Amino acid sequence: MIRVCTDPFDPGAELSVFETKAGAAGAVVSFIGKVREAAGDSAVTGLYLEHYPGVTERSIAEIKEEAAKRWAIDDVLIIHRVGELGPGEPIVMVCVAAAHRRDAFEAADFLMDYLKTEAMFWKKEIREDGEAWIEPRDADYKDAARWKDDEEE
Amino acid sequence: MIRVCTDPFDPGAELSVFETKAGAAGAVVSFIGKVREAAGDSAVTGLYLEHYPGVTERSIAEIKEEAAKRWAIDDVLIIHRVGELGPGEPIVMVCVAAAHRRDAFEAADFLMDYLKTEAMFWKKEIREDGEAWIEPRDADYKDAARWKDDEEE
Amino acid sequence: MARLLFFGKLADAAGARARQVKLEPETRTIDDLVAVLGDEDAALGASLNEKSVRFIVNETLASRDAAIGDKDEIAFLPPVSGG
Amino acid sequence: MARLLFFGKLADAAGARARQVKLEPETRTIDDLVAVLGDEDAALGASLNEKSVRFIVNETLASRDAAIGDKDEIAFLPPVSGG
Repeated sequence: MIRVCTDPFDPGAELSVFETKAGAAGAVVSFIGKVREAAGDSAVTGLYLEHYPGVTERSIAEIKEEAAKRWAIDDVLIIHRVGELGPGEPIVMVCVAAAHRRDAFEAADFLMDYLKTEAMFWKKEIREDGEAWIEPRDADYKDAARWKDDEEE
Repeated sequence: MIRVCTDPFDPGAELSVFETKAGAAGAVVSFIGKVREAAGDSAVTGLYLEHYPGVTERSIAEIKEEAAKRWAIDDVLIIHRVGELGPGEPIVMVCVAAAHRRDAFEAADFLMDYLKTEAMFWKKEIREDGEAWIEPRDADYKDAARWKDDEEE
Repeated sequence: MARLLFFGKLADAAGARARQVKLEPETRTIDDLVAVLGDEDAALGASLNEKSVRFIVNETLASRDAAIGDKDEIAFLPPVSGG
Repeated sequence: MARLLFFGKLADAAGARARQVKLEPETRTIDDLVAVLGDEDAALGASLNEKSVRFIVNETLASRDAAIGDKDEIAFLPPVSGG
Protein backbone atom coordinates (compact mmCIF):
# COMPACT_ATOMS: atom_id res chain seq x y z
CA MET A 1 0.00 0.00 0.00
CA ILE A 2 1.16 3.54 -0.74
CA ARG A 3 -0.02 6.49 1.32
CA VAL A 4 0.94 10.14 0.97
CA CYS A 5 -0.67 11.92 3.91
CA THR A 6 -0.75 15.28 5.63
CA ASP A 7 -1.73 13.85 9.02
CA PRO A 8 0.84 12.34 11.38
CA PHE A 9 1.07 8.55 11.44
CA ASP A 10 2.05 6.13 14.21
CA PRO A 11 4.90 3.85 13.02
CA GLY A 12 4.36 1.29 15.78
CA ALA A 13 0.66 0.94 14.97
CA GLU A 14 1.44 0.70 11.24
CA LEU A 15 4.04 -2.01 11.87
CA SER A 16 1.59 -3.96 14.04
CA VAL A 17 -0.99 -4.09 11.30
CA PHE A 18 1.61 -4.84 8.63
CA GLU A 19 3.44 -7.64 10.40
CA THR A 20 0.23 -9.29 11.58
CA LYS A 21 -1.04 -9.37 7.99
CA ALA A 22 2.33 -10.73 6.80
CA GLY A 23 1.42 -14.20 8.02
CA ALA A 24 3.56 -16.56 6.00
CA ALA A 25 6.40 -14.08 5.48
CA GLY A 26 9.19 -14.96 7.89
CA ALA A 27 10.96 -11.60 7.67
CA VAL A 28 9.69 -8.03 8.05
CA VAL A 29 12.03 -5.04 7.66
CA SER A 30 10.88 -1.54 8.42
CA PHE A 31 12.52 1.84 7.99
CA ILE A 32 11.41 5.06 9.64
CA GLY A 33 12.85 8.44 8.70
CA LYS A 34 12.25 11.26 11.16
CA VAL A 35 12.66 15.03 11.14
CA ARG A 36 16.08 15.70 12.61
CA GLU A 37 16.34 18.07 15.53
CA ALA A 38 19.42 20.01 14.48
CA ALA A 39 21.26 20.96 11.28
CA GLY A 40 24.85 21.62 12.26
CA ASP A 41 24.70 24.10 15.13
CA SER A 42 21.21 25.31 14.34
CA ALA A 43 18.06 23.79 15.85
CA VAL A 44 15.50 22.55 13.34
CA THR A 45 12.08 23.91 14.26
CA GLY A 46 10.12 22.25 11.46
CA LEU A 47 9.92 20.84 8.00
CA TYR A 48 7.67 21.68 5.08
CA LEU A 49 7.16 18.97 2.46
CA GLU A 50 5.35 19.15 -0.85
CA HIS A 51 4.66 16.65 -3.62
CA TYR A 52 3.02 16.49 -7.04
CA PRO A 53 -0.34 14.88 -6.24
CA GLY A 54 -1.10 11.91 -8.48
CA VAL A 55 2.27 11.95 -10.22
CA THR A 56 4.25 11.28 -7.05
CA GLU A 57 2.01 8.39 -5.99
CA ARG A 58 2.17 6.84 -9.45
CA SER A 59 5.96 7.01 -9.57
CA ILE A 60 6.16 5.33 -6.15
CA ALA A 61 3.79 2.59 -7.35
CA GLU A 62 6.15 2.00 -10.28
CA ILE A 63 9.21 1.68 -8.07
CA LYS A 64 7.28 -0.69 -5.83
CA GLU A 65 6.60 -2.87 -8.89
CA GLU A 66 10.30 -2.69 -9.76
CA ALA A 67 11.20 -3.90 -6.25
CA ALA A 68 8.72 -6.77 -6.60
CA LYS A 69 10.48 -7.81 -9.83
CA ARG A 70 13.94 -7.74 -8.29
CA TRP A 71 13.25 -9.46 -4.98
CA ALA A 72 10.94 -12.21 -3.74
CA ILE A 73 8.78 -10.03 -1.51
CA ASP A 74 5.25 -10.60 -0.25
CA ASP A 75 4.06 -7.17 0.78
CA VAL A 76 5.15 -3.53 0.83
CA LEU A 77 3.88 -0.52 2.76
CA ILE A 78 5.09 3.00 1.96
CA ILE A 79 3.86 6.00 3.94
CA HIS A 80 5.15 9.53 3.26
CA ARG A 81 4.11 12.69 5.06
CA VAL A 82 3.63 16.03 3.31
CA GLY A 83 2.78 19.46 4.70
CA GLU A 84 4.15 20.80 7.96
CA LEU A 85 6.09 18.54 10.34
CA GLY A 86 7.70 19.15 13.71
CA PRO A 87 11.12 17.92 14.93
CA GLY A 88 11.23 14.21 15.71
CA GLU A 89 8.07 13.44 13.72
CA PRO A 90 8.16 10.49 11.32
CA ILE A 91 8.39 11.62 7.67
CA VAL A 92 8.52 8.29 5.93
CA MET A 93 8.00 4.62 6.70
CA VAL A 94 8.77 1.66 4.46
CA CYS A 95 7.86 -1.90 5.46
CA VAL A 96 8.73 -5.00 3.44
CA ALA A 97 7.64 -8.57 4.19
CA ALA A 98 9.42 -11.53 2.58
CA ALA A 99 10.14 -15.20 3.15
CA HIS A 100 13.86 -14.47 3.58
CA ARG A 101 15.48 -11.58 5.36
CA ARG A 102 17.96 -10.68 2.60
CA ASP A 103 15.11 -9.92 0.20
CA ALA A 104 13.32 -7.84 2.84
CA PHE A 105 16.46 -5.87 3.77
CA GLU A 106 17.52 -5.16 0.19
CA ALA A 107 14.07 -4.20 -1.05
CA ALA A 108 13.57 -1.79 1.89
CA ASP A 109 17.01 -0.30 1.30
CA PHE A 110 16.30 0.08 -2.44
CA LEU A 111 12.91 1.72 -1.84
CA MET A 112 14.43 4.21 0.60
CA ASP A 113 17.20 5.13 -1.85
CA TYR A 114 14.51 5.77 -4.46
CA LEU A 115 12.40 7.85 -2.08
CA LYS A 116 15.48 9.93 -1.19
CA THR A 117 16.74 10.65 -4.71
CA GLU A 118 13.94 10.05 -7.23
CA ALA A 119 10.49 10.32 -5.69
CA MET A 120 8.83 13.70 -6.24
CA PHE A 121 8.98 15.28 -2.83
CA TRP A 122 10.51 18.61 -1.94
CA LYS A 123 11.53 19.39 1.59
CA LYS A 124 12.23 22.73 3.21
CA GLU A 125 13.98 22.74 6.55
CA ILE A 126 12.93 25.54 8.89
CA ARG A 127 15.85 26.32 11.19
CA GLU A 128 16.50 28.86 13.86
CA ASP A 129 18.92 30.50 11.42
CA GLY A 130 16.58 30.48 8.42
CA GLU A 131 14.91 28.23 5.86
CA ALA A 132 16.51 26.03 3.25
CA TRP A 133 15.27 23.69 0.55
CA ILE A 134 17.06 20.39 0.99
CA GLU A 135 18.69 18.44 -1.82
CA PRO A 136 19.96 14.86 -1.63
CA ARG A 137 23.45 14.48 -0.17
CA ASP A 138 26.21 12.98 -2.30
CA ALA A 139 25.88 9.88 -0.11
CA ASP A 140 22.23 9.57 -1.17
CA TYR A 141 23.13 9.59 -4.89
CA LYS A 142 25.92 7.11 -4.21
CA ASP A 143 23.53 4.82 -2.34
CA ALA A 144 21.00 5.01 -5.15
CA ALA A 145 23.68 4.25 -7.78
CA ARG A 146 24.30 0.86 -6.16
CA TRP A 147 21.11 -0.48 -7.72
CA LYS A 148 21.92 0.83 -11.20
CA ASP A 149 24.89 -1.55 -11.37
CA ASP A 150 22.43 -4.35 -10.68
CA GLU A 151 20.27 -3.31 -13.60
CA GLU A 152 23.13 -3.72 -16.03
CA GLU A 153 23.85 -7.31 -14.97
CA MET B 1 18.72 -3.11 25.39
CA ILE B 2 18.89 -6.89 25.11
CA ARG B 3 16.01 -9.10 26.15
CA VAL B 4 15.72 -12.87 25.96
CA CYS B 5 12.17 -13.70 26.96
CA THR B 6 9.77 -16.61 27.13
CA ASP B 7 6.65 -14.44 26.85
CA PRO B 8 5.37 -13.17 23.50
CA PHE B 9 6.24 -9.57 22.60
CA ASP B 10 4.42 -7.02 20.47
CA PRO B 11 6.73 -5.68 17.72
CA GLY B 12 4.58 -2.63 17.02
CA ALA B 13 4.54 -1.59 20.68
CA GLU B 14 8.30 -2.19 20.95
CA LEU B 15 8.95 -0.07 17.84
CA SER B 16 6.75 2.73 19.20
CA VAL B 17 8.75 2.98 22.40
CA PHE B 18 12.07 2.64 20.57
CA GLU B 19 11.46 5.22 17.85
CA THR B 20 9.94 7.73 20.27
CA LYS B 21 13.06 7.48 22.47
CA ALA B 22 15.29 7.82 19.39
CA GLY B 23 14.70 11.55 19.28
CA ALA B 24 17.67 12.98 17.43
CA ALA B 25 18.28 9.86 15.33
CA GLY B 26 16.89 10.49 11.87
CA ALA B 27 16.76 6.83 10.86
CA VAL B 28 15.28 3.76 12.55
CA VAL B 29 15.53 0.31 10.98
CA SER B 30 13.74 -2.68 12.45
CA PHE B 31 13.77 -6.35 11.60
CA ILE B 32 11.21 -8.90 12.76
CA GLY B 33 11.69 -12.63 12.24
CA LYS B 34 8.60 -14.79 12.62
CA VAL B 35 7.86 -18.48 12.89
CA ARG B 36 7.15 -19.64 9.36
CA GLU B 37 3.92 -21.48 8.70
CA ALA B 38 5.22 -24.24 6.44
CA ALA B 39 8.46 -26.10 5.77
CA GLY B 40 8.29 -27.42 2.23
CA ASP B 41 4.97 -29.25 1.97
CA SER B 42 4.59 -29.74 5.71
CA ALA B 43 2.74 -27.32 7.99
CA VAL B 44 4.78 -25.96 10.90
CA THR B 45 2.78 -26.33 14.10
CA GLY B 46 5.30 -24.78 16.45
CA LEU B 47 8.87 -23.96 17.37
CA TYR B 48 10.89 -24.74 20.47
CA LEU B 49 13.86 -22.48 21.22
CA GLU B 50 16.49 -22.80 23.89
CA HIS B 51 19.50 -20.73 24.87
CA TYR B 52 22.38 -20.77 27.37
CA PRO B 53 21.18 -18.33 30.04
CA GLY B 54 23.78 -15.71 30.87
CA VAL B 55 26.24 -16.79 28.18
CA THR B 56 23.86 -16.07 25.29
CA GLU B 57 22.97 -12.62 26.61
CA ARG B 58 26.62 -11.75 27.16
CA SER B 59 27.60 -12.80 23.64
CA ILE B 60 24.80 -10.66 22.21
CA ALA B 61 25.98 -7.72 24.31
CA GLU B 62 29.45 -8.17 22.81
CA ILE B 63 28.19 -8.17 19.25
CA LYS B 64 26.13 -5.09 20.01
CA GLU B 65 29.36 -3.38 21.13
CA GLU B 66 31.01 -4.55 17.94
CA ALA B 67 28.19 -2.99 15.88
CA ALA B 68 28.58 0.26 17.82
CA LYS B 69 32.29 0.31 16.89
CA ARG B 70 31.66 -0.29 13.19
CA TRP B 71 28.76 2.09 12.62
CA ALA B 72 27.66 5.47 13.98
CA ILE B 73 24.54 4.25 15.76
CA ASP B 74 22.63 5.80 18.64
CA ASP B 75 20.59 2.97 20.08
CA VAL B 76 19.98 -0.76 19.65
CA LEU B 77 17.17 -3.03 20.83
CA ILE B 78 17.41 -6.80 20.53
CA ILE B 79 14.57 -9.06 21.64
CA HIS B 80 14.72 -12.84 21.24
CA ARG B 81 12.05 -15.34 22.26
CA VAL B 82 12.86 -18.71 23.78
CA GLY B 83 10.56 -21.58 24.79
CA GLU B 84 7.51 -22.62 22.81
CA LEU B 85 6.23 -20.49 19.94
CA GLY B 86 3.32 -20.87 17.55
CA PRO B 87 3.26 -20.26 13.77
CA GLY B 88 3.39 -16.58 12.80
CA GLU B 89 4.66 -15.48 16.23
CA PRO B 90 7.62 -13.08 16.29
CA ILE B 91 10.86 -14.84 17.30
CA VAL B 92 13.29 -11.99 17.08
CA MET B 93 13.29 -8.22 16.72
CA VAL B 94 16.25 -5.94 16.11
CA CYS B 95 15.89 -2.14 16.07
CA VAL B 96 18.71 0.29 15.29
CA ALA B 97 18.56 4.09 15.48
CA ALA B 98 21.17 6.24 13.74
CA ALA B 99 21.64 9.69 12.27
CA HIS B 100 21.96 8.22 8.76
CA ARG B 101 20.02 5.39 7.23
CA ARG B 102 23.01 3.49 5.82
CA ASP B 103 24.41 2.99 9.32
CA ALA B 104 21.03 1.87 10.63
CA PHE B 105 20.45 -0.58 7.74
CA GLU B 106 23.92 -2.12 7.87
CA ALA B 107 24.04 -2.48 11.66
CA ALA B 108 20.60 -4.16 11.72
CA ASP B 109 21.67 -6.46 8.88
CA PHE B 110 24.93 -7.32 10.68
CA LEU B 111 23.17 -8.01 14.00
CA MET B 112 20.68 -10.34 12.31
CA ASP B 113 23.45 -12.26 10.56
CA TYR B 114 25.11 -12.70 13.93
CA LEU B 115 21.89 -13.81 15.60
CA LYS B 116 21.33 -16.35 12.83
CA THR B 117 24.80 -17.91 12.76
CA GLU B 118 26.62 -17.13 16.00
CA ALA B 119 24.28 -16.35 18.88
CA MET B 120 23.64 -19.29 21.18
CA PHE B 121 20.10 -20.26 20.36
CA TRP B 122 18.88 -23.66 19.25
CA LYS B 123 15.63 -24.04 17.42
CA LYS B 124 13.52 -27.13 16.87
CA GLU B 125 10.77 -26.97 14.29
CA ILE B 126 7.68 -29.00 15.10
CA ARG B 127 6.03 -30.00 11.84
CA GLU B 128 3.10 -32.14 10.90
CA ASP B 129 5.60 -34.69 9.61
CA GLY B 130 7.89 -34.65 12.67
CA GLU B 131 10.41 -32.55 14.58
CA ALA B 132 13.77 -31.27 13.41
CA TRP B 133 16.53 -29.20 14.94
CA ILE B 134 17.29 -26.35 12.55
CA GLU B 135 20.79 -25.34 11.47
CA PRO B 136 21.74 -22.19 9.58
CA ARG B 137 21.26 -22.38 5.81
CA ASP B 138 24.29 -21.93 3.54
CA ALA B 139 22.84 -18.52 2.69
CA ASP B 140 23.03 -17.55 6.38
CA TYR B 141 26.74 -18.42 6.60
CA LYS B 142 27.34 -16.57 3.33
CA ASP B 143 25.51 -13.51 4.66
CA ALA B 144 27.52 -13.59 7.89
CA ALA B 145 30.81 -13.92 5.98
CA ARG B 146 30.21 -10.53 4.33
CA TRP B 147 31.21 -8.80 7.56
CA LYS B 148 34.39 -10.84 8.00
CA ASP B 149 35.80 -9.27 4.82
CA ASP B 150 35.17 -5.92 6.46
CA GLU B 151 37.20 -6.95 9.50
CA GLU B 152 40.25 -7.60 7.39
CA GLU B 153 40.17 -4.18 5.76
CA MET C 1 -4.40 28.49 -21.35
CA ALA C 2 -1.52 26.29 -20.21
CA ARG C 3 -1.10 25.51 -16.52
CA LEU C 4 2.41 25.90 -15.13
CA LEU C 5 3.38 24.23 -11.84
CA PHE C 6 6.47 25.15 -9.85
CA PHE C 7 7.74 22.96 -7.01
CA GLY C 8 10.11 23.51 -4.11
CA LYS C 9 12.59 26.34 -4.58
CA LEU C 10 11.25 26.99 -8.10
CA ALA C 11 7.92 28.06 -6.55
CA ASP C 12 9.89 30.56 -4.48
CA ALA C 13 11.64 31.77 -7.67
CA ALA C 14 8.34 32.02 -9.59
CA GLY C 15 6.54 33.65 -6.64
CA ALA C 16 3.73 31.09 -7.02
CA ARG C 17 3.09 27.34 -7.07
CA ALA C 18 0.89 27.62 -10.18
CA ARG C 19 0.27 30.01 -13.07
CA GLN C 20 -2.19 30.07 -15.94
CA VAL C 21 -0.52 31.40 -19.09
CA LYS C 22 -1.54 31.90 -22.69
CA LEU C 23 1.09 30.16 -24.86
CA GLU C 24 1.79 32.03 -28.10
CA PRO C 25 1.93 29.78 -31.19
CA GLU C 26 5.70 30.32 -31.47
CA THR C 27 6.21 28.86 -27.96
CA ARG C 28 6.55 25.31 -29.22
CA THR C 29 8.84 23.58 -26.69
CA ILE C 30 9.73 23.75 -23.03
CA ASP C 31 12.93 25.53 -24.06
CA ASP C 32 10.82 28.21 -25.77
CA LEU C 33 8.65 28.57 -22.66
CA VAL C 34 11.69 28.90 -20.38
CA ALA C 35 12.98 31.64 -22.70
CA VAL C 36 9.64 33.49 -22.49
CA LEU C 37 9.59 33.21 -18.68
CA GLY C 38 13.23 34.34 -18.55
CA ASP C 39 12.43 37.42 -20.63
CA GLU C 40 9.86 38.44 -18.01
CA ASP C 41 12.03 37.51 -15.00
CA ALA C 42 15.73 36.88 -15.54
CA ALA C 43 16.21 35.31 -12.07
CA LEU C 44 13.40 32.81 -12.72
CA GLY C 45 14.88 32.07 -16.13
CA ALA C 46 18.26 31.32 -14.55
CA SER C 47 16.61 29.01 -12.01
CA LEU C 48 14.71 27.13 -14.73
CA ASN C 49 17.87 26.80 -16.81
CA GLU C 50 19.76 24.97 -14.08
CA LYS C 51 20.81 21.55 -15.34
CA SER C 52 19.22 19.75 -12.39
CA VAL C 53 15.70 20.98 -13.29
CA ARG C 54 13.35 18.37 -14.72
CA PHE C 55 10.10 18.86 -16.61
CA ILE C 56 6.77 17.12 -16.64
CA VAL C 57 4.20 17.63 -19.38
CA ASN C 58 0.73 16.26 -18.64
CA GLU C 59 2.06 14.10 -15.80
CA THR C 60 4.86 12.51 -17.87
CA LEU C 61 8.58 13.32 -17.66
CA ALA C 62 9.64 15.32 -20.70
CA SER C 63 12.88 16.69 -22.14
CA ARG C 64 13.62 20.35 -22.81
CA ASP C 65 12.78 19.99 -26.47
CA ALA C 66 9.40 18.37 -25.78
CA ALA C 67 6.52 19.92 -27.71
CA ILE C 68 3.96 21.80 -25.61
CA GLY C 69 0.59 23.35 -26.38
CA ASP C 70 -1.88 25.78 -24.92
CA LYS C 71 -3.92 23.09 -23.07
CA ASP C 72 -0.98 21.40 -21.36
CA GLU C 73 0.00 21.14 -17.71
CA ILE C 74 3.73 21.82 -17.51
CA ALA C 75 5.59 21.25 -14.24
CA PHE C 76 9.08 22.44 -13.28
CA LEU C 77 10.88 20.20 -10.78
CA PRO C 78 14.01 21.11 -8.83
CA PRO C 79 16.09 18.27 -7.34
CA VAL C 80 13.82 16.15 -5.16
CA SER C 81 14.36 15.50 -1.46
CA GLY C 82 11.98 12.98 0.01
CA GLY C 83 12.36 10.57 2.88
CA MET D 1 31.45 -33.00 40.50
CA ALA D 2 31.53 -31.37 37.07
CA ARG D 3 28.35 -30.11 35.51
CA LEU D 4 27.77 -31.03 31.87
CA LEU D 5 25.28 -29.11 29.75
CA PHE D 6 23.92 -30.35 26.43
CA PHE D 7 22.04 -28.06 24.05
CA GLY D 8 19.76 -28.65 21.07
CA LYS D 9 20.16 -32.00 19.37
CA LEU D 10 23.02 -32.91 21.74
CA ALA D 11 20.52 -32.92 24.63
CA ASP D 12 18.47 -35.42 22.62
CA ALA D 13 21.64 -37.51 22.09
CA ALA D 14 22.59 -37.34 25.79
CA GLY D 15 19.02 -37.97 26.92
CA ALA D 16 19.26 -34.96 29.25
CA ARG D 17 19.98 -31.22 29.22
CA ALA D 18 22.36 -31.52 32.22
CA ARG D 19 24.39 -34.15 34.02
CA GLN D 20 26.49 -34.12 37.17
CA VAL D 21 29.57 -36.30 36.71
CA LYS D 22 32.63 -37.16 38.76
CA LEU D 23 35.70 -36.44 36.60
CA GLU D 24 38.52 -38.92 37.20
CA PRO D 25 41.98 -37.32 37.54
CA GLU D 26 43.04 -38.75 34.16
CA THR D 27 40.16 -36.88 32.42
CA ARG D 28 42.22 -33.76 31.84
CA THR D 29 40.78 -32.22 28.66
CA ILE D 30 37.49 -31.96 26.80
CA ASP D 31 38.81 -34.58 24.39
CA ASP D 32 39.34 -36.97 27.32
CA LEU D 33 35.80 -36.29 28.56
CA VAL D 34 34.29 -36.90 25.13
CA ALA D 35 36.18 -40.24 25.01
CA VAL D 36 34.76 -41.21 28.45
CA LEU D 37 31.22 -40.28 27.37
CA GLY D 38 31.71 -42.17 24.09
CA ASP D 39 32.80 -45.30 25.96
CA GLU D 40 29.48 -45.26 27.85
CA ASP D 41 27.37 -44.37 24.79
CA ALA D 42 28.91 -44.70 21.34
CA ALA D 43 26.12 -42.72 19.64
CA LEU D 44 26.59 -39.79 22.03
CA GLY D 45 30.35 -40.00 21.48
CA ALA D 46 29.83 -39.76 17.72
CA SER D 47 27.55 -36.74 18.14
CA LEU D 48 30.07 -34.96 20.38
CA ASN D 49 32.88 -35.71 17.93
CA GLU D 50 31.17 -33.92 15.06
CA LYS D 51 33.38 -31.10 13.84
CA SER D 52 30.60 -28.54 14.19
CA VAL D 53 30.33 -29.05 17.97
CA ARG D 54 31.70 -26.23 20.13
CA PHE D 55 32.60 -26.29 23.81
CA ILE D 56 32.22 -23.86 26.65
CA VAL D 57 34.08 -24.23 29.94
CA ASN D 58 32.85 -22.00 32.75
CA GLU D 59 30.99 -19.76 30.32
CA THR D 60 33.96 -19.22 27.97
CA LEU D 61 34.47 -20.83 24.55
CA ALA D 62 37.17 -23.49 24.76
CA SER D 63 39.00 -25.78 22.34
CA ARG D 64 38.98 -29.58 22.48
CA ASP D 65 42.33 -29.65 24.23
CA ALA D 66 41.21 -27.21 26.95
CA ALA D 67 42.01 -28.36 30.48
CA ILE D 68 38.98 -29.21 32.63
CA GLY D 69 38.56 -30.06 36.30
CA ASP D 70 36.01 -31.56 38.62
CA LYS D 71 34.39 -28.22 39.57
CA ASP D 72 33.85 -26.99 36.03
CA GLU D 73 30.71 -26.36 34.04
CA ILE D 74 31.25 -27.83 30.58
CA ALA D 75 28.74 -27.14 27.81
CA PHE D 76 28.40 -28.92 24.46
CA LEU D 77 26.97 -26.76 21.68
CA PRO D 78 25.68 -28.03 18.32
CA PRO D 79 25.40 -25.52 15.43
CA VAL D 80 23.28 -22.61 16.61
CA SER D 81 20.06 -21.48 14.94
CA GLY D 82 18.66 -18.27 16.32
CA GLY D 83 16.59 -15.56 14.74
